[in-house]
Amino acid sequence: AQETVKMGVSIPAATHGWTGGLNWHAQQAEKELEERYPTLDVVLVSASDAARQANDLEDLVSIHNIDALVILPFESAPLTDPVRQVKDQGKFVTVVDRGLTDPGIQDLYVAGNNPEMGQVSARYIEEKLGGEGKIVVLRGIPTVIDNQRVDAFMKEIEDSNIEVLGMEYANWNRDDGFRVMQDFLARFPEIDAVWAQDDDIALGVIEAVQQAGREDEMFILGGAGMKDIIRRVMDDDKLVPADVLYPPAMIAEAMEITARHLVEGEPIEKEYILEATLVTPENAEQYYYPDSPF
Amino acid sequence: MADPLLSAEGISRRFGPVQVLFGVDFDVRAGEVHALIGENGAGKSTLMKILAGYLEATEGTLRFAGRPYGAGGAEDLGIVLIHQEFNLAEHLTVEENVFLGRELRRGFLLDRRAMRERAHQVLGELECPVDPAARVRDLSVSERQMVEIAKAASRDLRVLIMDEPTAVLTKSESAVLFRLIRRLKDQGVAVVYISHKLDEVKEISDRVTVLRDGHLIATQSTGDLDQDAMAQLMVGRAISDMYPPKDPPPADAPVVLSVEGVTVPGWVRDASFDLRRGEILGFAGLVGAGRTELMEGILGLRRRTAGTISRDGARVRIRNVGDATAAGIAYLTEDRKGKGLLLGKPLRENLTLLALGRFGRVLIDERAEEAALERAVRDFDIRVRDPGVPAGALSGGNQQKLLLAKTMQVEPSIVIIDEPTRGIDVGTKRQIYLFLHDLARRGIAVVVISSEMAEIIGLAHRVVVMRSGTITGILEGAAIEENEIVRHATGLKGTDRNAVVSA
Amino acid sequence: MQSSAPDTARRPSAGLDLKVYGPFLALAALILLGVLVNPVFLSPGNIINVLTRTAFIGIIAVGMTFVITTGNIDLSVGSMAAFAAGVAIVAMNALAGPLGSGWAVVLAGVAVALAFSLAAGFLNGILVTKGRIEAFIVTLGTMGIFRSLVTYLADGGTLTLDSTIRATYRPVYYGGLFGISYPILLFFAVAAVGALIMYRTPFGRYCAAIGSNEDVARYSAIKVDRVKLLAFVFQGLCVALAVIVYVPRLGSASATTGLLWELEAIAAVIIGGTMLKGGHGRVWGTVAGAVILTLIDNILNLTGAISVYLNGAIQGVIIIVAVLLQRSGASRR
Amino acid sequence: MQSSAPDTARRPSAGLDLKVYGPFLALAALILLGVLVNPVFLSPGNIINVLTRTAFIGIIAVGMTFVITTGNIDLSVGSMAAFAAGVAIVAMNALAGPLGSGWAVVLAGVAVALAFSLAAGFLNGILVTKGRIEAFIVTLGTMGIFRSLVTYLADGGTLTLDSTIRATYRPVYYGGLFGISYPILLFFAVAAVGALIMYRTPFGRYCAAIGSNEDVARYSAIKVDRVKLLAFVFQGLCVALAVIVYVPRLGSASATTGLLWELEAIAAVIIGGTMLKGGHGRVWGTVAGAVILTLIDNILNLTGAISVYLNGAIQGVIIIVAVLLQRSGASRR
Ligand SMILES: Nc1ncnc2c1ncn2[C@@H]1O[C@H](COP(=O)(O)OP(=O)(O)OP(=O)(O)O)[C@@H](O)[C@H]1O
Ligand SMILES: Nc1ncnc2c1ncn2[C@@H]1O[C@H](COP(=O)(O)OP(=O)(O)OP(=O)(O)O)[C@@H](O)[C@H]1O
Ligand SMILES: [Mg+2]
Ligand SMILES: [Mg+2]
Repeated sequence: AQETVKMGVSIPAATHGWTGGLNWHAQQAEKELEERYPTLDVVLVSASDAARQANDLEDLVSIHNIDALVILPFESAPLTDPVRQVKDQGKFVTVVDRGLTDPGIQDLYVAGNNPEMGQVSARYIEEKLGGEGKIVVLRGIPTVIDNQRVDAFMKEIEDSNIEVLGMEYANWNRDDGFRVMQDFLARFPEIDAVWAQDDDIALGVIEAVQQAGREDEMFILGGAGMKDIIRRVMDDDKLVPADVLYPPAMIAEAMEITARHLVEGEPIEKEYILEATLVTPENAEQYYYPDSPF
Repeated sequence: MADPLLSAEGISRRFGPVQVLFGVDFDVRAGEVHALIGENGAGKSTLMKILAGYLEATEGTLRFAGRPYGAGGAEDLGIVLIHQEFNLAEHLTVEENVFLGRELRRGFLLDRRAMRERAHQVLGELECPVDPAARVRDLSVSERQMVEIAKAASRDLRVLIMDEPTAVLTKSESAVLFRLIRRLKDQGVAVVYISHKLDEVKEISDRVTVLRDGHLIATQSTGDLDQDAMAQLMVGRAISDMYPPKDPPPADAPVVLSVEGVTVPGWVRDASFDLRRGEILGFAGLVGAGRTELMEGILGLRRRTAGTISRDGARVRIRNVGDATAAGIAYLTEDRKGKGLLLGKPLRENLTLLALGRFGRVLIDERAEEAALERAVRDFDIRVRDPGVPAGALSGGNQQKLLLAKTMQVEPSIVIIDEPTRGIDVGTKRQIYLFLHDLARRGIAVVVISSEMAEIIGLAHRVVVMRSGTITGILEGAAIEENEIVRHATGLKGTDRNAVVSA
Repeated sequence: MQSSAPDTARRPSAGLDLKVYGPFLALAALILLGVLVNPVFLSPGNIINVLTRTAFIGIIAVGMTFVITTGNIDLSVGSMAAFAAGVAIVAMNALAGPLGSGWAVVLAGVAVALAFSLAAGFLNGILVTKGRIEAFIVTLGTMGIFRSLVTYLADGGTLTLDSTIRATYRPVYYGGLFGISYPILLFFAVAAVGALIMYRTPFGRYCAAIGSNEDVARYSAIKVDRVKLLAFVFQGLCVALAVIVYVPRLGSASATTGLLWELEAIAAVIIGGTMLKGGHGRVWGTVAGAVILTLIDNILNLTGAISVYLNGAIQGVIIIVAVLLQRSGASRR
Repeated sequence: MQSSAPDTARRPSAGLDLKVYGPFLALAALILLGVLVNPVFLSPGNIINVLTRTAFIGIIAVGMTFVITTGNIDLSVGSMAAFAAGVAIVAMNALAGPLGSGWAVVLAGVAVALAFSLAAGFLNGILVTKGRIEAFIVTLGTMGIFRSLVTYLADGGTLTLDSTIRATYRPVYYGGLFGISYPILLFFAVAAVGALIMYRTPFGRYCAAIGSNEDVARYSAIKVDRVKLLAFVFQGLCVALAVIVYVPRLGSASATTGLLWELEAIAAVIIGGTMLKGGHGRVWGTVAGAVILTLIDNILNLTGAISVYLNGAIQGVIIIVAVLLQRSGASRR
């Protein structure tokens, strides 16, 4: 019989909607891959902060003695070194979404593109507003990801007449989205658009706007591709005319590719960049997964 | 003879390895006051806690009106114990404490007015001026004791057990208490009364039971005993002359401590006195006179707004107990449980806490501590079978001894002792008097605050009398006698400060 | 300790009075600040929003006041809320078939939320009293348990209430009487009842007595364990009530629902003048404390002035200053 | 109060003994569990890993033991750590120019971390003692302050240590003596010193005295405020030491660094048998508590079996059971 191959998967714990989706897709992929490849053993661990994720990497190597690692780093910088250590022990390393500070480490990079996500969002808002208007921005949790998105966004609208009235952290969380938006609404008599950057936040924002009865005044752009939002886009809801994809499913894709490479020895290219697709009523159907929790 | 309302047969109790009660029989009849006396650690409180259901007896049976009852039932039978150690919730108000566990209510809600009125009335009967809405933690020990009594008195009583109620009371308050006891007696309540003050026992009780080292020594009717007989039964030997002969220091003895115009806001106004080397200076006064507060002011434990303090003629700044200790002044608080001892900590840690610096600057020399503890147990005759127990496990009197030992650890040249013999048995009392006497002879200056007139008269070379915050007189020589002191304490005499009265 | 701080000894009431009024002074000061920052602050809309938001934490904090008064603490309230909300949503979605999407199903959901929260509170209480474990540990444990149960329930994602049921339920958060939203009304109802229980019933006194000195309480024939247990159950009830007005707001629960609510609730209680060590409960103070916390947040959002990064710092400073203000007041007396 | 509880008074030694040994029993039980789950558990590699990562929380928890023993609490340690780490990194990167990337610059960084943590601890201490504010509130406030200062410092992102300096600094985490990593050595050094201070020096006694009855402490010539202040400063020192071994590991600090460490540290202390009310400090117990907490994580990783969502639940259960085990032991006596 063929000796089994062990693939360790390390991801952030489900601390907000997107990571929740991430966990779900990872577990789906685990089940499915282990069925497809009897010789493959997937070990999935999730960590609630960078330090813990580093711990998990140590454990995956020292205890489970994995052959390959698929990691979605909590944060880029702090995990670069721990991942390098895994690499140095001759493991195959797949990095997902957040690039390490030293790209030399990874054998495979499956990336969502945060700057692009900000860019696409900015472009959409810019043209929908015809190049000028007042908007508010709700940011995520203070992290590199959030910065990349916001910086790209700001850079994109730099030379337009779009004015950013206010910016607050909403921690990729519905309640905070609701809270912050309520206050924005109280503070600004006139808002043309809201960039919520994330669909969880967006859902909170929607409620706040509806409560204030100002649906017709503005539109909201979220991000990620949560089913409820895609649904609204499909039913072309004026308040949520579009969404920008940043699918948590990318983890499944990464696991899949890695597994195929490990078991079937299928050749791979070094990078798979999933570009941040703009979802509009036209193409919404194809991105709608009703049975995903996310 | 009426048969007993409450009776205990063959009560034994052990705490882990140590047995503290050995098959003790005890009973009390309705309408009788039965006094229980014995040395510190004899087992009085333990026995009473068993009667009142706070402790289980290891062996023996309890009967109420002939029917056996268990620890649980005591409360409902109307058996109430006034603890030797305070048993009040400090954060709660007087009224809340008095009714704790048996609040008066209207429907679901508390009937607060009724309770306030009732509390007011009970406290009134006890002639205790405290406001039912005051927080217990703001009261003095004496007031707390009165609140305890009020708490007990406000219940429908069948048996009232009082464990050294007068230890923290002054004469006048005790008189009030006695009136209460007599009234209860007439109502057919059975009263058990523990005290080390044998004159009180003689005055109030009908029968006396004596415990020694957990054994029943005798139960006799009070009429057949005089105080010396009682003392002899307690201690097992005769006790002669309580107080050693005074030998005051020479008139030209140097003044070691001189207090000028000290004012403690809310408590003491413009108090001044001198303390000479080798002198025992007594402080007399009624509760609230502010003696404690004056001393605490001097020690920097309370805010002073005016006044200077000099050691050996030189002014010293005393902002806290640390400074005082550095100046060779030590203070023994009247509030043993609240400010004196860490009841949860072992004897050793309590003993050395004040003088810890002397047991190694960097690391504590635990061997030295052990040695100190052995010495203290010997010198102060602390009765404890297992030195490992926490201070809270000591009998009341033995806690007092431990506190005294703790205070002396800093080898002060000035000792201020607030209520030195509070809760101490006659035998040990005498030891302590000798000890103080001896300190003075060794040239140490001693201040004794006491609410026991006899103690002041028997010990002090000079007596400072205070009344509601001011010093009303300083008595010397023959002037040190009861009437004179009372007159000053009650304001009948001497208000011009530092009028030195002698005869 | 602070108890017989010598200088307070003579005037028993003073210190306490300030513990009572302090939080309200702080609140007033904060309102003043808000007005200065941005006049919109006083607009009825904003006031209603803020108070409505306060409701969750506020209601939970009222329960917390009792737990803390007995000398315990409950770290699990946040995840308990998430858990109850999650279970209620699942139940309602499941029952939508048989019961339709009318009030029947909503009431069923409410019942489920109540049942679970009360059970959770009971669990905490039993472990603390019978298990004789520090409340801190017990509730730290149950915090983790409830939290991950809801994560499990939601498959890591979000549990969303069926939109038709939501439509029925929605008014419970967004509707109101005479322009005052139901959550606010519930909040003050709970506070009023809480105050009544704390100050006017034996139970309230027993909580304080136990927190102040457990032995004394026991000697006074108070069923200490039962009272503590009841306090935790009451906390559970309050959580349930908070959940009942929380669910209709966004109609969803997830792993992040109620994150750190425990900290806010405890902070509200302490800012309100209740002592963390127990022995003293101030229900109205807690209400003030809760409002203070939301106000800080609201005021920060109303001013664009400061870097978003510094919000936390300013919050911290305001909290400390607010309390410092009370204390210094106390010593001035 | 608890001190005078007659029943505890009666068998003082027994209760204490178990408070002392309980945590170690729990630890032993947990190790057994680990071995059963997966023999690899006992491999030197794994042991070293676990202990090394315990170091951060463990060192901080030793400081926390003192703060809690005095009857206070410090919620700010987590963000204090993040802050100190951030400042140290910024300083090192800045000094790389003048000092090069050798040990000189690392030492400078260490010095900065120390300075800031000590200052932070001092701030907490002063606010608690001079400001007479509940430690809970003070440190809740400073927690927010430090946290958002580091966010500000990092512009919401991550502060990363210059890689060449990192290269120099790295061995401090990954290197060691005789196969025992430096963090472990430091951890046990700190614990040993902490134990010495707690059990053998006047300061330790004073902390316990203050925690059990502040009045008695004051009447016993103890400078209460100074001792409390020192406890907070010592906590700061411990945080600094933790940071010094943390930075070389991840070489960065961000808004999320040290999140919830305070909770873990406190849990470690309480699991270790120290009373939250103060008066009793058990340094070695704290060490055991810290190890227990990391072991739980590690054991969960040993088995790929359970759904990742349930980790929290299992952690919770284990914590409670571990402590329950101690207590029930106590009652058996
Ligand atoms: N909880 C306890 N654990 C261990 N020993 C105890 C405990 N309580 C009391 N003892 C011991 O029992 C003995 C009797 O104590 P008790 O308090 O009954 O004496 P007492 O007669 O009341 O003395 P006093 O007159 O000083 O109050 C003492 O030796 C005391 O040390
Ligand atoms: N007339 C009064 N006005 C105010 N307080 C009073 C009065 N009478 C009694 N007190 C109470 O008595 C307490 C002072 O009693 P305390 O016993 O400390 O006085 P003292 O002079 O030290 O006498 P002793 O040393 O006998 O206790 C104060 O705390 C106060 O609460
Ligand atoms: Mg006694
Ligand atoms: Mg006095």
